[in-house]
Amino acid sequence: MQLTRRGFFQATALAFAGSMAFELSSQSEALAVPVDAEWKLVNTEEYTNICCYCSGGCGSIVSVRDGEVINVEGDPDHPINEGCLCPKGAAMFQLRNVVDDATGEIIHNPERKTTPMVRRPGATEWEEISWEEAIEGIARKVKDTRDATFVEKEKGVTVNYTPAIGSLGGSQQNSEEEYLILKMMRSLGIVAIDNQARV
Amino acid sequence: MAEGKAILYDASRCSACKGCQVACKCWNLLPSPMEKNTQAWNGSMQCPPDLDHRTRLIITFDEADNGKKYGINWAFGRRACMHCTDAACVMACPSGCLYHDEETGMVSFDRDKCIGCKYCVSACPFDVPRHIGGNGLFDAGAKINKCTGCIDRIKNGRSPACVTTCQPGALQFGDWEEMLAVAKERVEVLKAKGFESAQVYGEEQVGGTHVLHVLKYPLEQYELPENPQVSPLIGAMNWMKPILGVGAIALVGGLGLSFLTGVGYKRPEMRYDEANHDIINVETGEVVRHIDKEAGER
Amino acid sequence: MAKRYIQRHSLQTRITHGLVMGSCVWLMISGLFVFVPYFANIGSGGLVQFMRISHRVVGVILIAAPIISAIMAPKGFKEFLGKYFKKWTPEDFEFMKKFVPYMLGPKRVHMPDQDEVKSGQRIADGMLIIGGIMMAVSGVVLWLGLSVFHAPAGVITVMRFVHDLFFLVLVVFVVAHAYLGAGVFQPYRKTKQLMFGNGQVAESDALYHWGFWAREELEKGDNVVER
Amino acid sequence: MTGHYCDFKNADVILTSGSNNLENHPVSSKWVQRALDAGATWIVVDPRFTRTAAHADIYCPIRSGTDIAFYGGMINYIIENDLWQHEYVEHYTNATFIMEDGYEFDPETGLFSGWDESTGTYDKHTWHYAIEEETEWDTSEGGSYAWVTEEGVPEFTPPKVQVAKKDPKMQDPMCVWQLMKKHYSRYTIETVCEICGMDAETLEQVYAAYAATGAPEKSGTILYALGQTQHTYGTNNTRIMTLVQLLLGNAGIAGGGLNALRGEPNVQGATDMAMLVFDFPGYLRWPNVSESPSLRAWCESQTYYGGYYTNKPKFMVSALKEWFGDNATVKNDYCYDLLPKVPANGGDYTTMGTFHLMDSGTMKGYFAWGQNPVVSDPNSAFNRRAMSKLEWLVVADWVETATAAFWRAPDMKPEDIQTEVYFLPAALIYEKSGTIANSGRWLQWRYKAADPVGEARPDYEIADMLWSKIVELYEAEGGPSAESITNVKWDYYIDGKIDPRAVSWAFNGYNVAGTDFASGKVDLLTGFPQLKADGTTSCAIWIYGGYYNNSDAPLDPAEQPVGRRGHDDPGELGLFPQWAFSWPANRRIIYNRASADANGKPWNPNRVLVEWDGKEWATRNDVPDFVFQTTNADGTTTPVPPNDNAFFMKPEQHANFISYGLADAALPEHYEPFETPMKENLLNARLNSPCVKFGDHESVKKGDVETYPIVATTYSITEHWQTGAQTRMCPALNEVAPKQFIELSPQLAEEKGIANGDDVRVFNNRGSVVLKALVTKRIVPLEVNGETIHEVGMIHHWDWTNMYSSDDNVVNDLTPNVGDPNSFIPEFKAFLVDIEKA
Repeated sequence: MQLTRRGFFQATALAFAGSMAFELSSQSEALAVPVDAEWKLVNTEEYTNICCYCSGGCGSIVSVRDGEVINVEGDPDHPINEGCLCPKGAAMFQLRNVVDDATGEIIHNPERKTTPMVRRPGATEWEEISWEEAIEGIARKVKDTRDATFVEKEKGVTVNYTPAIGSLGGSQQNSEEEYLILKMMRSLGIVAIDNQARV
Repeated sequence: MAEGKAILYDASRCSACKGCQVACKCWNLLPSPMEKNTQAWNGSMQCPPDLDHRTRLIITFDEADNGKKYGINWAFGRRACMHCTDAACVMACPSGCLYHDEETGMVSFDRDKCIGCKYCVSACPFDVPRHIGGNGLFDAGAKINKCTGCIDRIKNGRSPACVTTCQPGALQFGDWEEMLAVAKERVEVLKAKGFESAQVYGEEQVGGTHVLHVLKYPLEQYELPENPQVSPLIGAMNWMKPILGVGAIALVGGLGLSFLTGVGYKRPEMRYDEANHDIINVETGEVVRHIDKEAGER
Repeated sequence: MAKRYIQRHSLQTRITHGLVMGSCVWLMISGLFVFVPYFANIGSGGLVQFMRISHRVVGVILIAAPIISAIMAPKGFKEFLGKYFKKWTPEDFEFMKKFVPYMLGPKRVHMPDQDEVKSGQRIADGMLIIGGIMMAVSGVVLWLGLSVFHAPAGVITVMRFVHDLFFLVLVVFVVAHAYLGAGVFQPYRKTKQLMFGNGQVAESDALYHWGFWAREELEKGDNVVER
Repeated sequence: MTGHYCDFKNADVILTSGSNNLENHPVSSKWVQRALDAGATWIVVDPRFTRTAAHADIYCPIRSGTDIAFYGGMINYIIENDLWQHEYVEHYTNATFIMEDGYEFDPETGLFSGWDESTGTYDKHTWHYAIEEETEWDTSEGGSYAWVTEEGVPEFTPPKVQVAKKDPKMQDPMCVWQLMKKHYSRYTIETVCEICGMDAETLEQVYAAYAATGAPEKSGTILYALGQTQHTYGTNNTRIMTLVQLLLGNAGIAGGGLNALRGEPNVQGATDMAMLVFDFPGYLRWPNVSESPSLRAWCESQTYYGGYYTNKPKFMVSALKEWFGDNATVKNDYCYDLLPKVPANGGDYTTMGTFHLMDSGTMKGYFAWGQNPVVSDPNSAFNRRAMSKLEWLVVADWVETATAAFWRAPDMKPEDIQTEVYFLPAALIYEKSGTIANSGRWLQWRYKAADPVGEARPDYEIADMLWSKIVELYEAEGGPSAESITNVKWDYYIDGKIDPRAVSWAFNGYNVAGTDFASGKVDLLTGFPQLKADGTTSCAIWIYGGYYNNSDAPLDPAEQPVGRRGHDDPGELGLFPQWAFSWPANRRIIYNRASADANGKPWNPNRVLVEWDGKEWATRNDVPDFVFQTTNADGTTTPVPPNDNAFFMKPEQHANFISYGLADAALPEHYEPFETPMKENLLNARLNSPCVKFGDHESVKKGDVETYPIVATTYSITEHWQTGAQTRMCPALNEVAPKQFIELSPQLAEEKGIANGDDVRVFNNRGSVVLKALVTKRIVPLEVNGETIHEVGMIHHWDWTNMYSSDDNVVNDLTPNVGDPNSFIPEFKAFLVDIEKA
């Protein structure tokens, strides 16, 4: 039995091919490689990803069956981490799914919040709301705050900024998201834009 | 000499990040405490402090003086199933739940077969096996939990989860002989660097273990027994079963013979005449025997 | 003419014996599910789990029954001990000498008279008692040492050995006891009445088995029943 | 990073200082171990004996915050012992350049020339070179800068090309070399030990081992992280390491460089993308009031006279085209005026400053996108109180962070807090697709694996929903400078849905004429050399040019450079040029011209990045980071023979020892941390850096050594991450590290009557927290200037939220909210506390 990295990659090459093309093709069960009926990852599709902790850029493979994440582990073909992950990276599976200590069942991580919420002024609890309510509420507040504080000119120079709104964060997002957030914030005239690079 | 596969743990490369502990949990879907703040602080980086029913693998920490002005000898160790060739747990296991995987030499288990007797716990010279469930007096439903060597992964072309995840290459997986050679070579390098206590652990112990260690510092700094032994009683108990089988057959045979010799046995009905101290055949009325009380007969 | 019987065992004795016997048999059977790999693998685990738990519950009965019985009748218990632990007579030795030939030739070999408890009985039952005590002690240590407490591995191993060894011993003596006590052995027919009937032994059988005792009892007459 | 993770294996000596790389960048362990296996020496300099230090060949303790003294001593040692790499320094650095008259550093005042006490800033006139002559750009037809006059290019006056005076022999007392030599001559071994606290023997051992990489064929790499940057002089900490690397010829070579191990998965991307007050995507400058009120002013102030940044107008105009689309024309200055201008007090809008603005009522609304400043920023108790004055707060995250839940902190009364807080549930990393940049500048693609749980959504969808709503409001209602909003190009839709791939097209750049996002037709540029300043090209971030350039399969990241998975490794240096894409232009090791001598011959034949064979740069294992050929009008190329312009992102194209780039020093100079156990600075007359940012704010409540005699530092452990919001949500990680602790030496523990495992109260003027004691011999008291200084270290991964593991004590309640004047990064790594048994 030869357990090289290559061997593993060949075994799953088809699955990778599937994951590469996922945006083009519908997710196809046929692309998954059945190995052994008892095998935990039997009939899973595999998608490559990059770790969400330090900036090492370690590759990971997310195995999915029937739309649910079955396993996350290092990508053995990734030249930086060669399949290895630190404790945080190795726990990425648990961001979504955990084994319930009480029942042994695999459940969605109950600590995660998956519904928009609002905490009203003076309230002691959160209130679950719809996305529409959340977006409408925020957009209204943004506009009101911006319009009330907007500075168009300062000493004859067109400055077009508001000092009253700040936006923090971005190192957790993908670059495309960073750009969209940046573009939105800057276009609103926001100066106070910062991210984790500042700490 | 052991054969098959081995996990090599090179303590001199281990960064004690515990990635292996976590990868083991995630691959094997082992739970962790979820009730708020239930874990106590034990004043050490070694968490949990020992193997427990949820935990098959821990990294151990030990601090010792290095005799220099700065720094210490900080030993990182690995504590998990050693996958012994002479595996006491397998010998002790009555249900065949624990077994040697022939191809790899890993000591794995079939959880469905575990009857929760915990004989493996007392047999293991490394104090490794733990059980999920079955706490309390009646101990119902306890199921073995220990490192399986991830033979599911091995059979499907991957290394064990702990090995796969190890960033510094402290954990390696391969043929036993090859891993031993790597370990020995590493010990030479360490000795050349001045780590005089560097040694291979697992080559000779209990028939050769399928987890080999390269130790950087003296053995006392690791939670490994100096001379792990399989208790002779474990072997003796295994001899007892055939003895019982043979004994039982012999006994039944003997008794059967005895029975046959007794078939057709009859004895006349007797009665006792306490006045004359005579035992009398009821049918014939004949005195069969006289108890001579005066002569001291009872 | 009415037949005479001697009341040999009280109701309490018979109940105690019944409990001990039943639990012993159950313990042996349920124990096999840990002891014998074949049994340990029967079913999907539920059966074995049931057996293991019942082993503990029944183990409690085995231990508790004689203790409660002794507490209820301390005098009887003392007498009971006296009967077992007494000086051996020449007849006792002779009995033992002739035991194997007798078992293989009861029609030809004749046994000497015996007291209330035959010397062979003393050995066999004594082994059952000692074995029972050893099983009880090792069993309790194993049980608690693996569930509630975390006993040292060495202690557990020794106790396992003891438990296994005396299981072996008990199998031999229980089977032998049953062979004789239940009257499978032809000369012993009807003795099962003593523990599973009214506890009375017919005069003729008593004279055969326990000559000394039978005659004493018949002479005393206290325990003699006629019907 | 100038290199990347795999490159560590090429080092002969690795120096880890200000980083605990095995714990906090665990993948580095793989590559450091490879170097060690190949015979490298590893030096770890750290106040604590960490899991990293446990593997080092040489461990050297240091008092927190004294790195400039440590490295200054190393520079002095290298120069005194003639261990520097002569050819490298003479050819590729500004050592030979002569400084403007009047440049000086005066140890008697602790100040450089140009200090203005009234403003608290330097006039940096004297920090420039003495100029020999000035010439003009050739903007005539056929000239190098003919593009300046082309149609569509905004009008601006090109900069004057400055030729500095030089002394090739480096003897002139005003040449950079002599000034630097003099500057660091004060940093003797004895003085350094007095300041830093280690013994001379260990220090010399470190210096000797590292200075050995001054041999031309030897490489040394420095791994650093927040231990260097989180100081009131953090930028100078990083600069002085650069100086060491330049002296030893370690920059631009395989196994060398200055490698910042960055702490967040895409902090490199966020920095690239300029999610920072002063920056514009691609390391350009965001328009500001003083320098660049107009596009013309921007071009004139930002465009370099030499080097690659002569092209800045191309980058800016292309970016404006991307920002505003068809609305941007040369006539309206490409809508430049619609962008906000950073006001003169721009520094006040950086993270720490925003809390001051909240406190004063200026800032009313706040977004936190996956960041948790209530726990991660210094003086967090003050921050919490400041936040309670906000009118509204929006938090997008995976869990209820302490920032989202600031109003229910243990010391808060929710009833009194009028802030409306929105929580938006975000998708996990594997529930969405997109690009991520690692510390080595590798751009890699993440593939979505599963739909988000519940109603969680990717941040790009959240941004799109919010932006669309805002645009709708402004189109309906109008408002001040509404065109700033309504003129924005926001067409990143594929099949009618917001899609990161369309944003990737914008990153890569495209020809405006052949592109229409709406119809899915894109004419992607091959790379940033194609960018133009005339409005015909569009590119959001020039440095990403070429990373997603396959117009044949614009929808498939796997068919793009970013999605490559090749393992070719030319030179076996771990460069992996066929794996993903490294900005800029897929260069894996930047400044790689410096890997070869003045004649283009590699310093080390086994570590060849580029090589001149006499006719051309024939060997190019890495993409050259210099002008190695020119393209002729007919499309053919002409090789450019070796020259000394190894650092072509600088106007003078030479690496800088003395530089005018920073606000607080022309050459890194040792100052004490804002809160220091020292009564005086042993190297100059000034205790603290003259430019400490926010030191005067009333919330800081500076503590002194009499009241708080113990030096404290904060850090992460490998089992948890940052504020713990992410890692405490993983039960397995709580299990391997369940509690917040303080590490202290047995000596201090005995003095304070504390036993291992006890609760310890740690306090100063800003706050008080109770932590678990970890008493360990790994921490040693240091002898500093004749006194014993105790140091303690605290991890900071807990707050009052989380259903598995929480703690009402927030360690950053203790840290001072003061920062570096360049980076505005707070001083988390050295401050004063006292402790007692709780």
